[in-house]
Amino acid sequence: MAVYRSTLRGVTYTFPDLRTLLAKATPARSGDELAGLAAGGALERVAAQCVLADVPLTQFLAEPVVPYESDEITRLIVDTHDRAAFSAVAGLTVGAFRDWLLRYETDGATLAALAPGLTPETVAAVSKVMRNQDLILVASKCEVVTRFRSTLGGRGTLAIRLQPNHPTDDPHGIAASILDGLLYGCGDACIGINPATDSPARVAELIRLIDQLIQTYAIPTQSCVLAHLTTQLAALRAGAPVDLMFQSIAGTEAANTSFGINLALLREAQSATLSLRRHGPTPRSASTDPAATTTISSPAVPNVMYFETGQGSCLSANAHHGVDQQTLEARAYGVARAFSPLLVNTVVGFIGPEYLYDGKQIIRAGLEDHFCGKLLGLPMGVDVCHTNHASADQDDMDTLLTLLGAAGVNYLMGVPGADDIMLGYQSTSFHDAHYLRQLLRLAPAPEFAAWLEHMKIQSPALRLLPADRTHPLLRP
Amino acid sequence: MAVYRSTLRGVTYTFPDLRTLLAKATPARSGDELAGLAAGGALERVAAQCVLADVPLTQFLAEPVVPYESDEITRLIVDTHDRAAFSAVAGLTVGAFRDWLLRYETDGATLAALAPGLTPETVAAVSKVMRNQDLILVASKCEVVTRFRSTLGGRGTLAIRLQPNHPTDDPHGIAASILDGLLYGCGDACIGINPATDSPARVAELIRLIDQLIQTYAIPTQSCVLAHLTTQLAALRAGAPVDLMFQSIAGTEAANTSFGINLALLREAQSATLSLRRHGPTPRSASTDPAATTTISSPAVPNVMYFETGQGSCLSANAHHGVDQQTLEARAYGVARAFSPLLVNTVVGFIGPEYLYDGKQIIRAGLEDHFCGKLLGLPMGVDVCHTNHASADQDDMDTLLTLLGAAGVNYLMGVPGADDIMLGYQSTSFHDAHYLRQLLRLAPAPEFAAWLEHMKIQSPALRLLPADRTHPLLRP
Amino acid sequence: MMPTGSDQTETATGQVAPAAKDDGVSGRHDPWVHLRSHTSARIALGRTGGSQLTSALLAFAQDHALARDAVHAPFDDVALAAVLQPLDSARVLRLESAAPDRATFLRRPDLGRRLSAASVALLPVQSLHAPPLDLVVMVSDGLSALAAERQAPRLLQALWPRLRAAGLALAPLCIVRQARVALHDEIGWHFRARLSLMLLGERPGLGTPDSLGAYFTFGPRPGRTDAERNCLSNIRPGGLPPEAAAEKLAALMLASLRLGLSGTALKDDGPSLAGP
Amino acid sequence: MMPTGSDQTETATGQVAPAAKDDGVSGRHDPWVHLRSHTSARIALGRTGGSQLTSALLAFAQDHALARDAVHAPFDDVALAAVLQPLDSARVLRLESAAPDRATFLRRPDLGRRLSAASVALLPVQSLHAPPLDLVVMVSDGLSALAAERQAPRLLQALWPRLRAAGLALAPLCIVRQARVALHDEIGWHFRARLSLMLLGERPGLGTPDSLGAYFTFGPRPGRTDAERNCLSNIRPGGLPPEAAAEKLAALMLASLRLGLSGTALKDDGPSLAGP
Ligand code: B12
Ligand code: B12
Repeated sequence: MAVYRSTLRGVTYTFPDLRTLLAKATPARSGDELAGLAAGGALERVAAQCVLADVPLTQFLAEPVVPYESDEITRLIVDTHDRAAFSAVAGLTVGAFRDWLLRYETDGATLAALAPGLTPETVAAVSKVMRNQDLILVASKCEVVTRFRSTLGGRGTLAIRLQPNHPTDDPHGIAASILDGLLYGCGDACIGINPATDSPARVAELIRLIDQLIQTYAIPTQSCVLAHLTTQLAALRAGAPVDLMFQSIAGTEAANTSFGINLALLREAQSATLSLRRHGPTPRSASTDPAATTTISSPAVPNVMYFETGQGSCLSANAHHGVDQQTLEARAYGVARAFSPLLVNTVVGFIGPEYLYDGKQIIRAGLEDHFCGKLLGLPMGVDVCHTNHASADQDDMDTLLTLLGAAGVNYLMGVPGADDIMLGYQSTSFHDAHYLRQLLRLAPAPEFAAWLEHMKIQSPALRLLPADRTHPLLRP
Repeated sequence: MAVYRSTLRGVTYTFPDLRTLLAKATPARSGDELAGLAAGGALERVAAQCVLADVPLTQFLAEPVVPYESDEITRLIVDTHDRAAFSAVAGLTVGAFRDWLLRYETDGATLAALAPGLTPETVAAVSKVMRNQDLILVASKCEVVTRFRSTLGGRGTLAIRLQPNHPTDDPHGIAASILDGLLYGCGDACIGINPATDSPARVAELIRLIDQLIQTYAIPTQSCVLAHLTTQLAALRAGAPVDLMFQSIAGTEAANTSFGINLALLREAQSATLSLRRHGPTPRSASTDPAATTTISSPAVPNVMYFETGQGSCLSANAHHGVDQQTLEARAYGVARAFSPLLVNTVVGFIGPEYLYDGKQIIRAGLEDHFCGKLLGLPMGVDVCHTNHASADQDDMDTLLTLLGAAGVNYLMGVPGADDIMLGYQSTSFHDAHYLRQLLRLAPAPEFAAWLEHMKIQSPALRLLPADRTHPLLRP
Repeated sequence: MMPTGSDQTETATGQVAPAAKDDGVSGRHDPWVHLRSHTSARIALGRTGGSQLTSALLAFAQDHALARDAVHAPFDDVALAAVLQPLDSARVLRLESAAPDRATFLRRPDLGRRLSAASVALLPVQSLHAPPLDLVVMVSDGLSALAAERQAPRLLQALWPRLRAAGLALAPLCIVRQARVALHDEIGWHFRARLSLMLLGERPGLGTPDSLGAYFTFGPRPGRTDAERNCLSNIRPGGLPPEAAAEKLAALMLASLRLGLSGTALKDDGPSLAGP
Repeated sequence: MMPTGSDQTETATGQVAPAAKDDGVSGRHDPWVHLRSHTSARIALGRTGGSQLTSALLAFAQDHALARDAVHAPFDDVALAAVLQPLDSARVLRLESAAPDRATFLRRPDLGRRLSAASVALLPVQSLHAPPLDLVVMVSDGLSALAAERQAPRLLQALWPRLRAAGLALAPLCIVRQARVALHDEIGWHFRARLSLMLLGERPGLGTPDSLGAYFTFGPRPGRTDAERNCLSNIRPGGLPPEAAAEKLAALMLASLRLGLSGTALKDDGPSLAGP
């Protein structure tokens, strides 16, 4: 095993292995401190970053941070690594890889072709020697387009997941929030409910509720009820019209075990969902020809999966193997990309200050996650959020939201008034979504934009139109 | 005098006067804590914001925060207030004014017409009940265009002040930094040197150095040497070709006295500079017709002044009159707008953590200052910066830089490698400027963009072109 | 097609009311404000351009300040013990996690998952020959002391009789300061209980400072994962009322004991819980 | 017109050297790298696309970490007093501002502008009948202890003889821990000196942790403003060398005494200082 070492003004810093080096090179965050993995100070951190910049990318293939033998995610990463795609950068170190990413010539198509050649650890490593502006600029080059009923991720668009949660899963309460969101132009990424309860019957009922709305108003979007995967599967088997199959995933097998899942179960759920054939041919919108855009994932496998992640979940499950939380987060994306998801969402401030202490750490992590996911070819969204036990506020959310808009995020959350009354945290509101669309002239998914115009909800100039009680959506 | 009061969950908060109310309503920052003016906690702050939201805008005219009798800036503000322009919002409270600003109908032209009707205190007040996203969105509607040899502030442009400082004012060292900046596409806002020394002769020498470069290469930009105004005046009287007259200004008469200036001296300096008639007719660029853009300041008085400001300077001079630093900063803009400046620059993290503690406070203050200045009709630039005694780093700078780009800032600083080797602080680099132009597709000032193309420095696609040692700028 | 450029922002009347209104929002609402009767979500907030009204903004800021305070509210475990005492003739145990104070508790979830040394010493010695217990129940402030103080008594008053009626052998009720979920594995293991239930305060939400979560594990022992637990959340009057939660919990836990499992294999499905 | 889309980024050789290089930057430079002989500014850094190279980025981060440390470096005022003692037969006074520690000093400039009560007591009593002094000189760490320790001895060794030669009546040399500029008004006032000079560490820059600033006031008394002072900055070998600073300072201060003023009315203009 290699030993990593550097001398900085007479002080020698030694890092016994790659995972230690990665951890010490990570910008400061509370989770790595909690795990005892963080650098002792700014100088040790820079020393680690200097050493890391000199590590050849091939080393990440030679030295897995979690053993191949004991972790199916490592096996997935190693076994599906595309050496041919990798060859474009195989001769580079981490530092030179950053430089390569920032070249004018490295455009979206180049990055899309490279994606299967990158491992999560490589991508995490390079993010650690990048500043916020680098994470934004490189991510903004990537275009990852996915489709179900709406086409998501096209350049110049921003989609929103409508999240109409209710503490008792009351159908009227949920429907009220859905209407609110639709009338604010949100819901193109999906209408996704986190159910309070864990009952397959209730889950089926909620799926039908959304399906009904989608059918009645011909809304070009898809439904999801984010119960545990086994609960959704039970509902599906009982006949529920499941559009998207959801699951929280993490970056180690052990953490996924603590979530009650593994790759086999994910595969089973994916094929059960595919077998419903609800994705169907994507309706082409007049305004955009999706086929003309550069897409990463040729939709050989239709996009029927939705995953959520977030730095800190492995450590929280005591399943981190001495690896820093940001690298493990990238490994969760390694899981996601094996399943051609429609949506991948990092819920960046959700778990709390134990893992990301304040606004600054949340902002940095949000940009890292978005960058890493995009580089791996994933349709990244971000739940820009914070809890009430963290040192963060809506100004921090505004900041991250705006940065992600500039970075080309695929979608964000839309929660009524940014206040999730069931999950107990603050996310982004329908108004926030509209702010970002206005500021950066970002349109909804093309099919959804057409629907909004048709429904007289939003003008082609991206302005919300007045709605009165006679609006079709409000008729009893 | 009014008493301001509100009750929040049974607790009554009382604020004896408007300046106390303004201070308590300000988002947290170290300078107001140092002054003993800050709210005692989040609840008192919100209580103050709620009361402030209900204060009619007319109250700010009735209750000056610094007495009319003892402060010439208060007199300037009150005596030049344009009641006719104000009438558009005269019936509003602070909270309703925020709502009005955010309306779709409130566009750039409306805001430009309103500017003379707004007092600095009004603008500071409304910023205190606005979130970061509001500050960005409203500022992005404002377009403030000024001209000297280049036309600055047009929509879709971003100019850069080239800041080539040297610890001994060595002409070769300074010239080297200027060439570096020009070859990175920077310098359209101005080429502005902070001289290390306070000698009129040396100042004159530096002005001639820049003038020589501008003439030799026909660069559509202007020079400035940021010595004390009296030193520049001495140089001017000794025949130096002064383009722009610079001065640091603050928001109270007493603070300006501690800076060694007052309004009369500023007027004297302005007319001395105008009398040189160096501004001349603006060269029209082919790509943009400046006359076609909506401008705020009809250039009745040519733009020959350059001002710098920054929250905390009044308190630092013990001249704050119990007023919070953000309101005083807005009052400094009240001074600036009496002189039709070409450039106004808030040096937002410059003074240090005594006044803005960390990245979060710097980011917030930068957005506030930009918003307040723009609303008052000023050509706002921001020196996005931090000192080494503050808890901030380049990630915070990237964040603020990007947000300001989205907010439509007129110009930013360009310092070689972001490291000012004379002033001892970190600002933004030529690379940073280029990052932002690339990301948001922002062009340099039109005349300068044409010059960059002509000089084969930057392509019309905003990419830097390779330069070798035979480049005209590098020929000996 | 509607004309663009027009919107329905409030007219500039200067009449923006302060935020401290009962409904949490004020000013002009959207025309579908009647839908609020179905949910406490912040719907039909109204808008100016596409942005939130000042009143909504300030209401939110105020709720945020209050929720931040709620996280730090002190936990009166003595008073709670007194309230819960009558439930059981057995003495109520007052314990604490290894997190010494609130600030540490928030940053060190690992400490919240372990009992302090002093508390370990307080646990009654379990004779190896005593018949195993069915259930140990504990209550903690977790992230909201208010939740434990307000919901736990009502929930337990409804739950305890059901447990007794089912003939379960119960360990003493434990009140634990500053616990995280996994701490009930340690206590359950100590009591050699078949089932272990933790009631603790969830992270306070904006309008909901007092929401309780219930987590139970069959076969508790250190090292159990969350996949092996079941959860009932949002227990509070505006969510799942404590009495309803007690009913659900009793059914779920009895099913758990009957099936000999908990976690993802045990689904909360009203009728299906009835069992064979 | 040049073709667009081509640039001069480094070729991807994988040979990005670590940042800990002597020149602070490494990797491919811009073709005008020879201009670096004129300045320590970070020019000709090279680029990839339009962005900084990894090597430059890391060099910057490293310097930032070092500069942050420099702010907190402890000030060895005892050693400095020993070094400066030989300058003057009078005893060197060791004083401190009212800021009790470094963290407080950084956030409380007001305390850095006042002497501590203990230090006030240390000041020698000035007889009202003694002839007024011409100058009191003080040295402080200010924002950089390194600056005071490295530059003040060299500067004072060159300055002191000039002051003596000019026949000035000098107060004892004062070494003051954690002072801000305005503190020399208080000390000057106490000594009833005509002129008061403060030498103190400027905020550390990235590559310049040890830069000294000199500020003097004619007629020092509490309440003087910065407009009434003069300043010489960037005193260090790579800036204004301490010996050159001494020469300049002597000339400026003698002019100040002669003209009876300081501040914006007194300009640093080599020849014009010569006086009538
Ligand atoms: C934070 C949180 C998470 C975090 C937990 C990590 C962490 N360190 O905090 C993450 C994002 C990883 C997460 C994941 C999941 N969660 Co969750 N989570 C929450 C949330 C918002 C707050 C929990 C809380 O405050 N706990 C109190 C503190 C004091 O305890 P703690 O020890 O710090 O936290 C532990 C528990 O929260 C536990 N936990 C978190 N979620 C779940 C879910 C289940 C079923 C169980 C048994 C335990 C569990 O994990 C933490 C570490 O051990 C609640 C909603 C709410 N209002 O309570 C939902 C909630 C508990 N989660 C829920 C669900 C469904 C899940 C998932 C199963 C989703 C999925 N499809 O994969 C996953 C997997 C959970 C697992 N088996 O590990 C549901 C449970 C519904 C139910 N009645 O069963 C809830 C109620 C939200 C919802 N309605 O969607 N969750
Ligand atoms: C910070 C700073 C400021 C801040 C001071 C506020 C504050 N609280 O810190 C602000 C932005 C307000 C400022 C303003 C100006 N500054 Co200034 N400033 C500096 C800087 C970058 C650092 C000073 C430092 O570290 N001091 C040490 C700490 C420990 O002392 P302090 O008590 O905390 O700070 C006091 C002094 O710094 C003083 N101060 C700051 N600038 C100046 C300038 C002069 C001429 C004087 C007498 C005092 C003074 O103000 C502070 C509060 O009393 C220096 C550059 C450097 N490398 O040192 C330039 C520097 C001292 N400033 C300079 C100048 C020219 C000015 C201005 C005159 C510019 C102008 N045209 O208006 C104004 C007005 C100054 C005045 N008369 O009050 C020059 C002085 C040149 C010279 N040889 O005379 C310097 C060297 C920079 C430069 N070359 O441009 N400045």
